[in-house]
Amino acid sequence: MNKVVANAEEAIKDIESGATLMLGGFGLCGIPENCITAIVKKGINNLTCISNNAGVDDFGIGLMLQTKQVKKMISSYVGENAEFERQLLSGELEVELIPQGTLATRCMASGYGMPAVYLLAGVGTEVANGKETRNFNGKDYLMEYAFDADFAIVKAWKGDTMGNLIFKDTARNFNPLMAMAGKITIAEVEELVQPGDLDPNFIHTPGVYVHRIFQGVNYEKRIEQRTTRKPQA
Amino acid sequence: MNKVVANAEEAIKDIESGATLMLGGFGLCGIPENCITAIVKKGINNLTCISNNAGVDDFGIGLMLQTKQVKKMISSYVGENAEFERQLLSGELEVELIPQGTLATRCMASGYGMPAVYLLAGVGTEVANGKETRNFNGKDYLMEYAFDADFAIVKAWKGDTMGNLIFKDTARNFNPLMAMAGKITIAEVEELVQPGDLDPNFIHTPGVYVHRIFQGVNYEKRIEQRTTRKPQA
Amino acid sequence: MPLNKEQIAKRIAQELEDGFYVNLGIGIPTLVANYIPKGVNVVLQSENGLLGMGPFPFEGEEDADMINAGKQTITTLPGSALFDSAMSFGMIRAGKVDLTVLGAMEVADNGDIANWKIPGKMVKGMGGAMDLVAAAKNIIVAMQHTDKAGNSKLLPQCSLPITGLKCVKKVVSDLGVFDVTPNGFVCIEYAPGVTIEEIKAKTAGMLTIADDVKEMVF
Amino acid sequence: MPLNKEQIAKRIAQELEDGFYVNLGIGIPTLVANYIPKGVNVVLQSENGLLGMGPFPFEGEEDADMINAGKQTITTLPGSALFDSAMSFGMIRAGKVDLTVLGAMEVADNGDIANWKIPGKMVKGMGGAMDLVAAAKNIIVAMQHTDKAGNSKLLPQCSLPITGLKCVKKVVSDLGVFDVTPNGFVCIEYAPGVTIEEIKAKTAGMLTIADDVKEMVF
Repeated sequence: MNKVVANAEEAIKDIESGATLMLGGFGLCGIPENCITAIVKKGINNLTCISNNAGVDDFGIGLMLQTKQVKKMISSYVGENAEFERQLLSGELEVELIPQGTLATRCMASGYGMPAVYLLAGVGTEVANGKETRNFNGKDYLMEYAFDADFAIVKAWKGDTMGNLIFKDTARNFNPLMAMAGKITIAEVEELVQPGDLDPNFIHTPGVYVHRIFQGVNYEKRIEQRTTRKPQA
Repeated sequence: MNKVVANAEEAIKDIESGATLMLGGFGLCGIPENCITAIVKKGINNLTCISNNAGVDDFGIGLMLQTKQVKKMISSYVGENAEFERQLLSGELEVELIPQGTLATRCMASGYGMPAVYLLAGVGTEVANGKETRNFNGKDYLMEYAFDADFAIVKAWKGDTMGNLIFKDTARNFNPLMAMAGKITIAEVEELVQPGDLDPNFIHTPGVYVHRIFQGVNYEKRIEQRTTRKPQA
Repeated sequence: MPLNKEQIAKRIAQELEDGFYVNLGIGIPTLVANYIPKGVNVVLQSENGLLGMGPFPFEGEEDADMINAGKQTITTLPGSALFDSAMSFGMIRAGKVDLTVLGAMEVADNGDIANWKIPGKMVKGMGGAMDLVAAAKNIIVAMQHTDKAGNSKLLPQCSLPITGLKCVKKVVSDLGVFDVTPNGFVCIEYAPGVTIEEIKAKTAGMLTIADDVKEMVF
Repeated sequence: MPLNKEQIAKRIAQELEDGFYVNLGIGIPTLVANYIPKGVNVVLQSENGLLGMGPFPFEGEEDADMINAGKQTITTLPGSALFDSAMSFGMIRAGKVDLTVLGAMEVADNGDIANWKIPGKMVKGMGGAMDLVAAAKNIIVAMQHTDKAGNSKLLPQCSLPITGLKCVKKVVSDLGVFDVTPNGFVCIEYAPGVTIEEIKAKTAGMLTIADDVKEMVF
């Protein structure tokens, strides 16, 4: 039941070109920095990446865009990334945009074995094109399919060797949802602990959903919008 | 934002005969003991109760059955209750049986604003009667509707005055799911604390789902099957 | 004189009721938090996964793990709760969040909203906007009444790609406050110094002036 | 001689593989936990909301808040995780639990199972049985081969109300081990002292004897 691998390189060693990857995080918050670095180093390409955002030019998934490893991005918001824009406009990169809550819920549906759910977002918009619409109690909903990926790559705050994960603050975001939706789920953690070190009452992702785990190193945890206030006099 | 009421009597004071109630708990584990006592005392009847089980003869929902307050039970398992059996066989009590995971998921669907989900349980059985069956990826699923109630009554371990809840051990069970599914959600807690006393990272039920909260008293927490082992020599 | 952004935010803040759970979008809506009336306690939701959003951190106390949906560093407050993005949109869809305030490029007189895409320009994505407009039970739009060329943004129908249908309940623009009703926009307040004639001239959508229309009071 | 309950459990325990997540039903399946082979680490799931179910507590250490799906007091182990009932069945439906062991009143030779209701008797409900049989990816049934009157419980089709369709992968009865295949039951092992003739006589469903059928070894 020990799911520990040595590092990011080992965790991703069987990801091949053409794979579909889910990557946790919201903006640059809670992203699997070590695995992204390892994927860049490994040089695989033609990847389909499902992630709420696409990083910035020189951090996060932006690094995989610089090396042209990404064939298609499936995201809800892809701003703040010049190289992304260049590749999109030149036709090098495909993009599928999905409402943020729909993206989140489709991951959860996968982890809960629900093949489809009905959601409100996008009714009457171009997002609804080709989707089944159904009325419940006087409201129209879109049928949305569960979403999985060959590999889900998430970043947690702490995890134990059995794969149980906890997340910190808003770095939780999509991470526990994607952790449930990977055929293979890889978790990198800031602190790898022993079974029994995490309170079983407060596990966010039960280990059953996690296949590989390792302690990450050198987290940069870059801040995208540093907003502060002055101390009051 | 203070959601605190004095006690169970005050929490349930506007529940009237004929209401539909969800009651958290699995067996006798994690049941809202104080509210059940108050409902018995209040003497309302013709209640529809949604709860995984129906208690035992002299505890839990069994107490509401003794006083003939329940018109209909919606549950997954109703064994171990002689009065229940008598009322059922005499036609005094209606029963609707729902698979346990379906019951749980229909509550969650309500709390997540999903009007319907597709679930596997019951395909090909009498549970499927009258339900829409749909095939996804070669498997048949039943369409199941979200489930709500006039009042959801749950029992938590700790809660703060803003309604944030945490549960202990397997007393969690249906409680956080039903807490999301009440038009009015009432939480009784073993320990009522101040905002800031609970770690925001480890809230099971965010306060937005809870309308009334109070500190319960005199918890009996009866054990249904006391199984133990001898200390090793 | 038309309202500035702070005044729009201040006017919207008057819509907050004690005990409300509120989601504030990026831009002017964010400013609403600065004008919450005294005695009114609201809980701010950030759709990336937080209830109980606090102010920006003091300098030096920023935490990369604690951001809002605009990716700004923020703080929590006593009683905050954190959760994943599915639960976050779940509670919005389930009608647990009382009010959503967001910006718009266009609003139609039937409540349709367009705020995510301009054909011919780089499309950055809808983020949570489509979820919010489709699911929130009460939506107030904060916006400029006209574009830079002076064209009305309160329209008979949206010309830009739709974000959501028939969802906006109220618009607070730099010129006034408008309820969205079955009879189109109803002007219930005008900004100090703005005339009804100006509002009529700058509103392309169906517009009625309320019998009891009054000057906005801050 | 036919197996007793403990032996049935012991034989099923041989099906456990290192690293398996396993859900054990009430009755004989619960006993499987007592015979997990040395060197095989499994995590037991209890569908009321626990991964990593430990043994019964020591006397005096029972906690009403810590029970299994059979409502027995239990304990956790290092590495346990607790969750609500929706996630519990969610992980089963999503195929994350490797093996489910449960009892049955009848199994048909196409894998149909009946184990929740006897017409004319008080119906207690399906509990989690319908979810488990419909959703688990690998189901082994632990059962007596015949009822008290000697009638086969391995049938061409179930006579009792169905719990789930075509879901049972293997049956371990007091007489032997049977794979459920497109060609019906295939006997791959017989209990020590039980003859193939007896198995044939007591199996009403379609039955094949495997070429390499062998006596069960514990």
